[in-house]
Amino acid sequence: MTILDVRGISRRFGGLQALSDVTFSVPKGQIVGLIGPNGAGKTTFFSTLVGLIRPDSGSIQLDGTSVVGQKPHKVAALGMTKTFQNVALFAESSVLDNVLTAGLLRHDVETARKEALICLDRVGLKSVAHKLAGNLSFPERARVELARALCTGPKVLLLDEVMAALNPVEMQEIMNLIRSLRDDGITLLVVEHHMRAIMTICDRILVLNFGRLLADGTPEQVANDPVVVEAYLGRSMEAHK
Amino acid sequence: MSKTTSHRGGLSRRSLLAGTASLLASPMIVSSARAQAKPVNIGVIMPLSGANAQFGINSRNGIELVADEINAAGGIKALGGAKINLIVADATSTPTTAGTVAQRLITQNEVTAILGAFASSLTIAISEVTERRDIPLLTMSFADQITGRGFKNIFQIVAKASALGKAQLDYTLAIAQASGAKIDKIAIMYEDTAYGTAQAAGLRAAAKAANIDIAMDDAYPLGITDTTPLINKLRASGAQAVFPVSYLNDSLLLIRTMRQQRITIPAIGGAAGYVIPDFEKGLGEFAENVLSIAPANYDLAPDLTERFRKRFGYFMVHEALEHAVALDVLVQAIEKAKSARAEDVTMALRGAKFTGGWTKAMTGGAVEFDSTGLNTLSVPVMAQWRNKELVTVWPKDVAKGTAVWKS
Amino acid sequence: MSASQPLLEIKGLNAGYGEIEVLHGIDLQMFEGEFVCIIGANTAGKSTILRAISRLVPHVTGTLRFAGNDLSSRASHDIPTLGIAHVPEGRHVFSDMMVEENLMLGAFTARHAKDLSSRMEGIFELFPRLRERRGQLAGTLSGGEQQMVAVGRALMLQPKLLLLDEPSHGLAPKVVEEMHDAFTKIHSRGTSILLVEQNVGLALDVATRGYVLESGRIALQGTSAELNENPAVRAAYLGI
Amino acid sequence: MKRWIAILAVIAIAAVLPLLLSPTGYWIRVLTFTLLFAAMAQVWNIIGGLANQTSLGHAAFFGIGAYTSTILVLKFGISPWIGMFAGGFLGGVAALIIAVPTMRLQGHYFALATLAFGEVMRVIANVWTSLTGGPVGLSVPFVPPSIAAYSFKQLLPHAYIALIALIIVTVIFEAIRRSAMGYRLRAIKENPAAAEVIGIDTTKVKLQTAVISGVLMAMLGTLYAQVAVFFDPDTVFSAASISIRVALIAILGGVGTAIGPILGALFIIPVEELMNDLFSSGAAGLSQLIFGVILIAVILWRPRGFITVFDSLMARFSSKARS
Amino acid sequence: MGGVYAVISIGLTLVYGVMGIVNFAQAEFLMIGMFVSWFAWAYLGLDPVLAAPLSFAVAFGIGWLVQGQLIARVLKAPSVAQIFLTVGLLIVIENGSLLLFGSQFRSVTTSYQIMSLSLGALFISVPYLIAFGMSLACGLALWWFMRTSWFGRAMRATAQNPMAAQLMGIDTALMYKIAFALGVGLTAFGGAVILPYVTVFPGVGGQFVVLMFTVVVLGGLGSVAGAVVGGLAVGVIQALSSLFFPIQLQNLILFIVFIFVLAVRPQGLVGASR
Repeated sequence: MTILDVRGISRRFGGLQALSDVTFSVPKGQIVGLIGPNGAGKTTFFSTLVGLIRPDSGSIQLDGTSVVGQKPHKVAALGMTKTFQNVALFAESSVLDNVLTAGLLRHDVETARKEALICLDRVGLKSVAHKLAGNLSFPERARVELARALCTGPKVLLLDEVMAALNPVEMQEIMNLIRSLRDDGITLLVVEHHMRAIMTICDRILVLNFGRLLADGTPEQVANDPVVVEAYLGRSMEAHK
Repeated sequence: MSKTTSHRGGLSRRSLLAGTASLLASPMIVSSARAQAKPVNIGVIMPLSGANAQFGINSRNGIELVADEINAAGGIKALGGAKINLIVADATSTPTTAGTVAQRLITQNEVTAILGAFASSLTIAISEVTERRDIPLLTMSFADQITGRGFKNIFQIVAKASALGKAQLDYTLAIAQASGAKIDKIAIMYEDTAYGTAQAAGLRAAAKAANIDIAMDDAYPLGITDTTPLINKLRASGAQAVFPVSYLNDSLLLIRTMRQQRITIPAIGGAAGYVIPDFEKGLGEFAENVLSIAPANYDLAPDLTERFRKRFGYFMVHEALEHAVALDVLVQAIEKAKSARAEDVTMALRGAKFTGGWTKAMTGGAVEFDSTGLNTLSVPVMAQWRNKELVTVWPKDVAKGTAVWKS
Repeated sequence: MSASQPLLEIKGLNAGYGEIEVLHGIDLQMFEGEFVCIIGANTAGKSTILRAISRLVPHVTGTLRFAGNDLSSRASHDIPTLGIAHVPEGRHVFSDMMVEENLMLGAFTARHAKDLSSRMEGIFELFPRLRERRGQLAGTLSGGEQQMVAVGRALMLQPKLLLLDEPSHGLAPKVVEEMHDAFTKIHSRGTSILLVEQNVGLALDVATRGYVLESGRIALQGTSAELNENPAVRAAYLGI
Repeated sequence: MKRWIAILAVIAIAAVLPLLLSPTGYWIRVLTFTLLFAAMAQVWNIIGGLANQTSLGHAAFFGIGAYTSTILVLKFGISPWIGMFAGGFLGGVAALIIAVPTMRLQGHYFALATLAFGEVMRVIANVWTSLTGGPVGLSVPFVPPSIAAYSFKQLLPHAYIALIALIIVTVIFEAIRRSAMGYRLRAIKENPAAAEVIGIDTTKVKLQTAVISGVLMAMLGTLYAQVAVFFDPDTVFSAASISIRVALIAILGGVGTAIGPILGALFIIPVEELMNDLFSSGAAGLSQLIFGVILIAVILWRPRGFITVFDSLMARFSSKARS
Repeated sequence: MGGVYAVISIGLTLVYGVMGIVNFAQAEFLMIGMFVSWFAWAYLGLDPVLAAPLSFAVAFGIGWLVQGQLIARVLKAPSVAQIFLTVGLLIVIENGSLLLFGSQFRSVTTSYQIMSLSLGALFISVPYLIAFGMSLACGLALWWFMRTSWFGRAMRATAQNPMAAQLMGIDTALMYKIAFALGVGLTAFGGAVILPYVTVFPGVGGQFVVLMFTVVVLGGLGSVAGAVVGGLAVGVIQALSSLFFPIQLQNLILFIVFIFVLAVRPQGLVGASR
């Protein structure tokens, strides 16, 4: 069953074609990796999906409902949200309040608080629930970001570099978490730089370059696609191979 | 430095000097003890900061002059030579503050009466407090509302704004007629403040009564920086005389812009900006022969008003003069009541006719309040700038010079 | 300066923003004429090292010396006078100013020098595209051109040490290659370069020596060839 | 628990205090205005503190409230109590009208746009003479004292009404702060994009706060009109003595906290009075000058408000207690 | 009038543009400029317009001190603290000058006060013309300074990107001082040139403050070109509104246009990058 269906999404910023004619669809319960060099348009693409950026053309269907032109809060209510690459926490609120606020989308304050604690427990941050979000380390903040997105009760969750700056142990934990979310029926799109991680957890990988979808396939297919290697890893990698 | 024994907070150099003086004069203490009756506190609430500060300070100067003179002449005789103790306070430009200050003066300083507060809005706010506390309030604010609300403790020393506006027109017609000119078309321009609108209403009503065509009737925002549109409209209106009602800055701007545009019809100002020394200072020769209505003018009693000029260095502007009269009348009332209790003073103020002293500087030569508290004897005067002085030119019975009418 | 004395010497550097410490006990040194890179994951603290050198980080402890000068006592606007030019991450060109003006500002501390026009000429030789665009507002340029402006602006100082922070970020591969060719040229003319780069392959390609930063600590160091062959580096950063 | 005892104690003291002052006197007037300004600053705090939108145009709603109830008394003899709600309604409408175009403005732009809106209202009140009496202003008629007519001979009832108003708006503020709306507002304040993405309708929440703040401010305008008895457009629509002053009170006290505006009002209003009392007769401008100097000093000392003094005292206290 | 509005407002926009601070006390420097010029006229017999550089210098000095001693301390504080610091400054300057100079309205008499040039039916006031010319000259001088001098460049760089400016070796703290001093100096200069037709008193700033903000925000906060456009726009709006509406409503119409422009173009007519 297709949960997310994207057709012909394009977006220009001034002279820059940030996204051009991106088309793909995701069945429910997949973990899809989105990779591409810096500036390839990954973050722009996520922002477009959740309604922060309005595409110039194209359609986005979430579980059968069109979300193009909807405000982000509407998209979130329909079940799709994202984390922020540059960690956009409410720095002067506690960790718990950060997550709780997201829970308010579907619950009252008290239930949201319980939900938030569950979400924090899942990302392993229950112990710092009462710290100010701004006082956490970068890796911790990324996990709060994840818990917050989770607490909106999404059908589709877009994770933008949640593993940046994690050590291998932490990374393994997050990977396990992502898998367990999938087992709960959440569909995940993951932008990540860490190749090994993405190759391990993803069922499928999309490669974006200059706003264009370059490849779409299993991790093995993508890793062996010469076009991808050239674009993403660059000439020098070729030389060292 | 004033010589008043006014309340200034803290120990002043003056009171130290006074203390030293009394020590030196110790043998005399016994004989003068009886004369040292409890001073009478009189509240003076004026806008001492903000846009109206200058007028507030002028008013205070006038009041201090009279207070010092009375104190020097032995104080209030009916109270055993009690000295007048002025409690001066800043109303700022906010009516609510003025009201609070009045409350303070009444409860903290137990004032017998309050003088103030130049601007009508401030005076009205104070009157709401004085009325509830039964304290007499003497004012030269001339908004019609002041005595129009049936208050029992308010005394308006000058004619009302509507009367001033009416006189502004009527006197002008008379002056023009006296020099053989006829006016049937006029222009009114006024700042959209309480003062401007009230006086313009008076002008309008008078013009209607006299069957004069109002070719232009425009309000403009206070603090206007470009009067060209107004003057363009004036030119187009074909009016034979213009009646601007404004404070100094706008007055200067209007007259200058008129002259720049070679408009030579007479301008008859509505007091405020037209009857202060700065008007002449700003315009120089171009102030000559400009007419203005005024509630009172210093040349009606030069012997008195020259004392002001001597002490403060400029002629006694009308608000200073009227406040001086107000204090004089108040003291006369205290003398008459032989009491400094507010109720007694109010009783004494109402209905009686006050003559002598500063009252002769007013047009009626005396002051008499009707049941609403309005001084029925006061009529406005028309003054004209002549060689850096304001000369009263109308009404004829008090005029000190003949009006020059050029058009 | 003797050859044995390092041009840049960092010892026990701790640095952070507010309550968060980003760098923990960094030791790093480089000699005149070297081309050194710092690699590592996003947010590992690479940029913070450069920002600490330029005195842009509020809380810094440890030793920071450049050509015999103690940097910790300097104000940030003093740093260029010592001959350090910093190309910040995200380029930070003066977008409402012309390309030429941007370049001139690079020489602000050397504004009394007589050879400014020949310096600019040199930059136009390195990046011919900038010559065409000299009168254009920097904000209207493409990303690659803006990066050229940022690098050119730094070169106007004729620095002894050039700090480059993520110069390939968000650029097309072709432009990245051009850029790296330019770095090689700049280095060959005698300027020492300290490069921070997320694109590990490219970084090791141009630099002679490198440091690997992980969570605010130096995890590894060595020549580019050594690092390139290191299985841990290959696994972690090259995805192989 | 302890907290509640402390709060009740403060309310009890506040409730007794007016009784100790002369019911017709000066200090009770100062107290009344202090309480009223604390309430106004608290209402401002809903939008300025919780939504982080520094409005400099709250005089607009305030004046609407003052004028509405007074005009209703004057023209139709309707009790100010009813007028208060009518004013509140109009205040809410005005808040909505100004919120729609200004909502997406940030920081300084928002502040200046609201400042202009306050001025627009002032000019309208000045010009629309037939309704508002124009620049001359309006006097609240002196009717026989009764609670129903909201008319009292003494200031004491006014002081209590102001106190009750302050308690009510503080409770409203605190309720909003702790409710789902409070969380949403904090989220919007700290990161509007992230707030949207986690499902917060930022537009709706901002509009709601603006309207609540506008309604309450207008209702306080009625209270003010009843105490001050006389006002003109320059007074109730004043940028300096209403809009900027209530913001200043909240900010000096500690913006976004429930006690901030109260601390601010307890400081500013009495200090202004004291300065006026001590210095205003001596030399024109001196009292205001000293007030300005104190203001600057306080801002340099505590840019985040008096509340931080409390916070640091508490911190020192608790750290001592621990050690 | 537009040109004069522009010059008194350029200072405000300069201060905002470089430092991001909205200076509510800006109009007080207009008053200071007017007073300096008035004293120069009264005691030195200098024409107020010729005294304008003196006004500039005095305000520059005061601005330098104010920035260095007061505003520099709140640059990192919340913006509301910055706003209210300048509000405090406004109160201090206004009442300080009330103490020092008294409350009288002062005006100057110039030989050209009633001169005008006539172009057919149109009269152009010479004092306005002089003020406009001086404003223009001053605006051009500023433009030239900002374009061609090292300091001007450094200041623009600081405004656009303080971090990068530091990396260029620009002492941004010094630039802030210069910008603030220059900004208030320009406003004071504007005050001097309007003295021939505006009377000065301690509260005169209040008459201009809202107008200045309207000009600056209409043009785009922080944009010098915006201040010029905004100034001219305000002049035009005032002139047009007086043709179609009662003169009394000119400010009302101005503010409504202002709110409307902000709603449509939040960055002002000339969108600044900030």
